[in-house]
Amino acid sequence: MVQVTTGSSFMKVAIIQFPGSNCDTDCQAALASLPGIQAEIVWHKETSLAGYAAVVLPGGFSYGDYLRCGSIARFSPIMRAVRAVAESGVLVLGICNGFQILCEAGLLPGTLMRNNGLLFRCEHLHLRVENNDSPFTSVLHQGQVLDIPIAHGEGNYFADAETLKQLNMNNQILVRYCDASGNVSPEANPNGSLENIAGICSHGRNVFGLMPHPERVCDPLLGGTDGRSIFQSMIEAVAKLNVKS
Amino acid sequence: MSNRAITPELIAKHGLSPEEYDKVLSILGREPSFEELGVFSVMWSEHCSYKNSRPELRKFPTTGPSVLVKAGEENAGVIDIGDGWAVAFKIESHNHPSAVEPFQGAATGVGGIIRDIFTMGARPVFLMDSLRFGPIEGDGEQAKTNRRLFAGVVAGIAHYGNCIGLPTIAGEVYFDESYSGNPLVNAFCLGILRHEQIARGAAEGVGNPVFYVGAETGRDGLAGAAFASRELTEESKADRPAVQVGDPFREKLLLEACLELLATDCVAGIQDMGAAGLTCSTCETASRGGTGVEIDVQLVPQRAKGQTPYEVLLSESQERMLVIVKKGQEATVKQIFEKWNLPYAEIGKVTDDGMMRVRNGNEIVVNVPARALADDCPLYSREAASFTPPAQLDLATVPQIDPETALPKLLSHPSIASKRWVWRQYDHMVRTGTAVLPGSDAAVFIVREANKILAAATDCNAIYCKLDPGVGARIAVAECARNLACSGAVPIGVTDNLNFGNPHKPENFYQLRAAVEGISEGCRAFGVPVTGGNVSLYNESPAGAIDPTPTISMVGTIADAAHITTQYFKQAGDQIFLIGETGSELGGSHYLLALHGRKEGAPPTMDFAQEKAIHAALLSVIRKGLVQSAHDCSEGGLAVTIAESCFFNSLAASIDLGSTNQRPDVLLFNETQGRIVISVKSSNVSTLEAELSKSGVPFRKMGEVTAKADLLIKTGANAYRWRIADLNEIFEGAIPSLMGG
Amino acid sequence: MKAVVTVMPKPAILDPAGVATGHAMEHLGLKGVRSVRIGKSIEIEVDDADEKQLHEICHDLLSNPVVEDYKLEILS
Amino acid sequence: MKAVVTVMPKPAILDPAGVATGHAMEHLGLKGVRSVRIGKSIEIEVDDADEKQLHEICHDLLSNPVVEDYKLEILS
Ligand SMILES: Nc1ncnc2c1ncn2[C@@H]1O[C@H](COP(=O)(O)OP(=O)(O)O)[C@@H](O)[C@H]1O
Ligand SMILES: [Mg+2]
Repeated sequence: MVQVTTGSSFMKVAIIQFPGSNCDTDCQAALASLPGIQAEIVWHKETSLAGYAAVVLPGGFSYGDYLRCGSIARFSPIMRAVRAVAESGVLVLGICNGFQILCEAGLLPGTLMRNNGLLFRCEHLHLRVENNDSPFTSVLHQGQVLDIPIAHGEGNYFADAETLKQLNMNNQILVRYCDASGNVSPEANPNGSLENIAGICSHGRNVFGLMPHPERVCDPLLGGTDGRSIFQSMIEAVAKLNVKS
Repeated sequence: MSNRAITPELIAKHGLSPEEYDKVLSILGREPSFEELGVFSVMWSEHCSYKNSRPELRKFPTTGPSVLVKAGEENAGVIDIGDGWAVAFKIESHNHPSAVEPFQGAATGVGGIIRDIFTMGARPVFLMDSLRFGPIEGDGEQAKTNRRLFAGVVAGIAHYGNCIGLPTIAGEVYFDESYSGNPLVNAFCLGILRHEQIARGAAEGVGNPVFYVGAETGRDGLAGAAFASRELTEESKADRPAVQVGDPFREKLLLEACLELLATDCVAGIQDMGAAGLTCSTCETASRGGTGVEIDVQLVPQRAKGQTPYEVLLSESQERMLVIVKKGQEATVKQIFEKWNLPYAEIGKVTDDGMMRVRNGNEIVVNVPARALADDCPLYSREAASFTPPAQLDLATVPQIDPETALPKLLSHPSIASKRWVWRQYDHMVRTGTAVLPGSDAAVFIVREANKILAAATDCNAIYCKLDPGVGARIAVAECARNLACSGAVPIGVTDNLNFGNPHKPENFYQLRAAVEGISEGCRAFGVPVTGGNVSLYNESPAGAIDPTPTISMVGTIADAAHITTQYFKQAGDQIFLIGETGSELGGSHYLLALHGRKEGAPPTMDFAQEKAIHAALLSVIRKGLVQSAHDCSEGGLAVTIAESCFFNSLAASIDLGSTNQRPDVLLFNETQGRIVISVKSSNVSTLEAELSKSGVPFRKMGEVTAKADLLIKTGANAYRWRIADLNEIFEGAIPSLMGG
Repeated sequence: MKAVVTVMPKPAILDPAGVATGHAMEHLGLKGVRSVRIGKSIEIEVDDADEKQLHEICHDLLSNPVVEDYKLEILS
Repeated sequence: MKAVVTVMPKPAILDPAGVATGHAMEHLGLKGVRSVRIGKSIEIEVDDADEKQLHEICHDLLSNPVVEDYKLEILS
């Protein structure tokens, strides 16, 4: 099902570079610090993602985020390919602006509105792992608390009631904002997101969008390594698929 | 040429003095055209020519073995950091535009300084900001305006920096009456490059084509450079259309395109269009190259219809660059601009006649010798008032306030309170290099691609500068260096932003001169060059001049990641030491200002020899792995420093200052320089004491870090106690509650 | 062809910017502010386009149907 | 009382959002997009206010006269 270059021990990851992406090289460096990953930047005008086992839509301000975050990027040429590989089961991870683009493109339900406090917020905060039955959270355990920073002005997750019900029923909500001891409370909600939602996956579970930035906590010198678990889960998920195929 | 008559009124409107106009006549040997008058006007504005400050700026130490590009040679200085890597950094003001339109004024200030850095061929890696506003407390109209300016400026910096993807990792914010109506917005950018990547802003190679790239030219900020050099008066409201709008998205594309372009071998010279736009960039590149440049305004990409040559030449539209391309390489250049979707045009060529020549199609509208235009502006040595150093404060006139009351008040003073409300709006982590986030003494940034660790801080206590400008400037340099030392860094260079009032007033000119001399002395003492900077004069509102504010930004390097140190106590049981000696002066202190409403007395003294010895001693014990935390004493004195060290990890301290015959308020809140509070594991205490004794600096054990609820400070028979959680809440809550969340 | 597109948050959606602006208006002395909603107004000048095309643009690009409604007015 | 305030960037002022959106519209197949300008549309419901007061609010709070123009329409 998934096309991965066999015989190579590398998992090839594409990091999409839109005009205005600015966490692309951060993601590349974070991924490169993990063994077994080859991370390549792919320009948004490309049209194929053949050969990549996973795709990352990094953070930033694609097209300046001018009209609405992610609203213009979703029409970039590469997005056709992203949609195609997502439908074929390839792992797609959208971080921050990447999450916004995935929502705008309809690859994930709902949308990200302006923070209810109206200000951009950059800070370390905590996430509770709500579900580890996904290729992005498999090395974590349910209820585990991660310290991963956010940096966004529009991360207020919203979906209509029916969608929200579906997300809960299908265990698509993978992480929620919480306090240091894991309580999901209104005080721990940095932006007004419904039910403290910080990240959701698709119905098929292979597309994951999250507002916090795991790539920023992959080095003990930079305030922690909790972000690695997300990438680690992806590596393991791809490795399993390779064994199967 | 435009046939508009050159009247004395028109000349005056262009801000040229009769003497300057005579010089124009003698350079040209004829009357200037209207366009030429505009060109002279902006090139000879204070902002571009430094005509009032240049003789002073020559006093700065600018050389040294690590200096690769000197101050003033190019857009920013460049300093070697080893292994073939270098940094380019600079600070720049956008005070007047920010007073008129805080959001766009601050945003375009950030955009401008970023362009200065990538013009050098460097990849920008981080930003800092130094801000001053009038008081933000209360319901008065002025307080409301000050809050609006503060909120707008911070949002503007956040907008530009966050969007372009550069972390703002440090800065400072002070609030004082003198900035009501005239806020200060100084932005700093640092970039990294290989030695061989240094790009020059010179028009080299006769016949080479001149390219324009970036945003289309509109009528933005028309004559803004001249505008920045005038006092802010009621009339400047009429200058309102002189506001530029920044487009960080375009700048991000321009940045990537220019760096990609500079990595090829196609570029003979490159120059950003900052203040004075196209005029300044053509004239300066020609002057630096010893060549001439000829351009045609009709070829310039334009946003608005029907712009005159005058408007195109003087427009300050943002996000534009001038690139001198090696002949024959045009195709590669075009390909890169097209990839990044940037408007561009070939607008002229390099000539050999030394002239800056501007055509409007077939007509020549400007024909001026470039070098004379760039360099021959009359320089002024203004009159400096004589200065009597202020008398020491008479302590008898200062009623004692109970420290238990005073400390919370100090911690809630907006100048001392936590600036989290500010830096939380800045993405301070993008580019994944920020090892010490804002909030500690100096920020620390790891440059991954170069495997180097940098530290940076920006400081200026303008109260000291107001009371004694020379001493204040010396302290600003020392405090920066001290903040770097506390983070484990050794300074490598300084950039400064001289913010002053109208230099025609002798007392203001004295302040400028004394500050430059004080900075020079400080830089010599620490052995660091001034790599560049910026001068902003005419910072006055109807109420008078601002307090002199010579902002210092200092960059340092840290040899080993193990040396990175923060100001926060790490664990209960660690022992607390004070390095340096506490004096008894309260002059210029925030205690005197915030609790007694007085800005007077003599500021603390600055002994560079002692200061240097203390930094060296601190660094040596940091490098030996003995130091858990280090935090210098600045505004608010010892008690504020100790409280701040408690916060981050929710610890407390138990301090005993022994018996002294000093007043407790003096002891706890005076601002004697050269003091650092450190904490040390108990097991390391004897080693530390031995090391510090060897270095000969004064130090004393003060107490220990505790996990208790209260901060306790004893002096002789007195004991003071504060709930640390309360202090923390006051410190963190002060600015958010004034700004409405 | 000239058109104006107005994009507003759907009635059921909380609009914190609108709420904050409403408070600020009361602070400035306006009494009984019941509601303030902030949306976008987009002026378009295009050489040729038919209404259907413009509706598509409004739906796909200019508004986010999850949380916003749009109104398209063709002026000339 | 109901009112709608439209706040637009002044004609001479750069509107980066409009420019980016215009490019996107062309990308989506619209031909000859001459100009796109993006401003705000603000719907206000207030118990009582006179027109003068509203103009003041528009000038002082809702728009930034340095870079924006506003239009006030009173609906009822
Ligand atoms: N405008 C700002 N932007 C970013 N960081 C800031 C800003 N203002 C203050 N900070 C950060 O807050 C901390 C305290 O600042 P300050 O009180 O000026 O420190 P110090 O007295 O040690 O110089 C520092 O880490 C500083 O970098
Ligand atoms: Mg300090």
